[in-house]
Amino acid sequence: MARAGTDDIATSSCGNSLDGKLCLQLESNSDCIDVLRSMVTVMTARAAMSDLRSNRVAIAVDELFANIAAHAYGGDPGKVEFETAIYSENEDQMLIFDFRDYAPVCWHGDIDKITSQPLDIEHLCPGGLGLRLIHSVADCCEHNVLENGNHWRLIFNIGDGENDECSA
Amino acid sequence: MARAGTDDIATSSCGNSLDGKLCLQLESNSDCIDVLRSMVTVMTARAAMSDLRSNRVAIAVDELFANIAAHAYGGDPGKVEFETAIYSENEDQMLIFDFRDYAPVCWHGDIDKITSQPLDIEHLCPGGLGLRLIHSVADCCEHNVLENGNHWRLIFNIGDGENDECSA
Amino acid sequence: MNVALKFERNELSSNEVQLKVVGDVTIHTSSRLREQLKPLFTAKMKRIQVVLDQVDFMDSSGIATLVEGMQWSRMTGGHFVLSGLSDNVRDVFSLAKLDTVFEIEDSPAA
Amino acid sequence: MNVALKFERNELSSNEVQLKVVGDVTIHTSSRLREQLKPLFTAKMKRIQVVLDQVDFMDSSGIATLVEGMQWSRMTGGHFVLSGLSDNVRDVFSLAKLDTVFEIEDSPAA
Ligand SMILES: Nc1ncnc2c1ncn2[C@@H]1O[C@H](COP(=O)(O)OP(=O)(O)O)[C@@H](O)[C@H]1O
Ligand SMILES: Nc1ncnc2c1ncn2[C@@H]1O[C@H](COP(=O)(O)OP(=O)(O)O)[C@@H](O)[C@H]1O
Repeated sequence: MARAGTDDIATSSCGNSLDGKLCLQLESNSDCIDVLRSMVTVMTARAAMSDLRSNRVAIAVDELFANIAAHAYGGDPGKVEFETAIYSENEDQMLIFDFRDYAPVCWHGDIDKITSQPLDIEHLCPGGLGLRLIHSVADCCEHNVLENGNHWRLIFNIGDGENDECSA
Repeated sequence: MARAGTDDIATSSCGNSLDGKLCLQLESNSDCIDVLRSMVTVMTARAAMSDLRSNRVAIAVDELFANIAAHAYGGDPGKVEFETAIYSENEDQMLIFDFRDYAPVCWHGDIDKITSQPLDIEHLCPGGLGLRLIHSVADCCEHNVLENGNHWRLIFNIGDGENDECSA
Repeated sequence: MNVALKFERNELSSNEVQLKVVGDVTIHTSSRLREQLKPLFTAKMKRIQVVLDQVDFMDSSGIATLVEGMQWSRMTGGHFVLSGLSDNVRDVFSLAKLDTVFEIEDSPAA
Repeated sequence: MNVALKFERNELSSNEVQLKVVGDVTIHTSSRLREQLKPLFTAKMKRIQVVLDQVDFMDSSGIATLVEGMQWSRMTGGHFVLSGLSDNVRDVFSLAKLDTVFEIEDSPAA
């Protein structure tokens, strides 16, 4: 897959050529969540995704940003770089979203493990849905621990509505 | 006024500290116009502007981006950097939007001159409204010719709804 | 958040037509408004009403398209009316000093 | 493009209340939904209906707030009903496997 090395994300992203890429730098303030969503709307329209799929993509992006704000930065403002582009490999196209944070808290969890726990309907608690939603809608959710933060990547296959998940 | 030098915009913008700044890099494709608008919505809400004033700010930002796409880049895709922040100077606060393009066509016109021509109501033509709208809503619209493109800056005073225009 | 512009065309009588516009009219969508608007101007059409009560945002490319509509109406002799402008859209017309040039009705007479 | 969440509260009878929500429920706005929702759960209130037909987008923080509502309703013995879910919002409930946990009505009985 023609991917940028994960360490590049912060430094060289949007450096020279843009090629339809959108890059946003912001603070992890929740009032910016609609900006990310408007970027999702642009990209899912370019990918000719249905309204339902576009909403699912928006949910995953929203939840990932919310988790960075709440858990990586603990609710304090912190720098986030967000980048989205459509990549193609052979016949396949995919819509990719990259998040880069500089948070002191690095995630070392296992999404598959967390999301494979059955939901306790009897003792529902208001939290703990974000990762499940991301996992159920993204074709792939990758995380890389960087020296000074985290890199998260969401991948959505274009041209099919199915999930064939890869490991996080 | 505590402003960044205009040549900095492209290179050092969003470099280290963000301080509530939002920076977007994109191609001058018209499908991104709503992304700029959602950024305006965030900033005018932070500035506690009224709905009417927020719409006016959105119009100015929209028209400036549309002009860069149509005139600076002639409708072809080209790199645009867009940055917005709230600055304060003494007691005054202002909402600032910076646009940086790398277009071969540099604007050498005079906004004041163009917008001071009376509108020819009898022979209305469908174009030529954008600069008038920008001029009528922004407290200041500055343009700088750079070596390899253009820098435009829109300034909106916070805390009053009046225009006291400065020269472009 | 909706990029698409939607239209509803109602023939109110044999020579009166109404075009309802839903969404934002910007540089990205105004060409679609133009496509919908242009065929309404025919010799037989006496009244062409554009209903804008579901348009929250309009930039100069939208206004330019409506200026074209006014020009087409002068050519075909039809009566061109805009109705139901939101406060924000009305404000843009007045900033552009075109609020007195267009015939603007308060609410869409259905 | 509207960041603000709006509410309309209707007392349908002395022990039935309806809360209409207009806007997107996200991490940025869900605390306002919580503020509006919480006081509705009192011992006398037998039915609390949340009307979501004007909510186009809801993320897990919105769902979490409604899960809280369900918990409050269990405490006060009220009947907690969601109605008028858009396709997108209904989809998120079903992705979260909560579409069968909540009582969801098709259209808002006014
Ligand atoms: N970006 C992140 N950085 C650090 N920890 C995270 C991150 N995302 C999720 N987590 C951890 O995983 C848990 C589950 O996350 P999630 O499913 O989104 O539910 P919630 O955010 O409601 O707790 C969180 O409570 C948090 O401990
Ligand atoms: N960013 C720009 N770069 C180069 N030329 C510009 C730019 N913005 C405006 N112009 C020039 O000024 C003219 C008036 O612009 P405007 O008032 O926005 O109307 P319109 O875009 O409809 O022509 C344009 O036709 C163009 O020649």
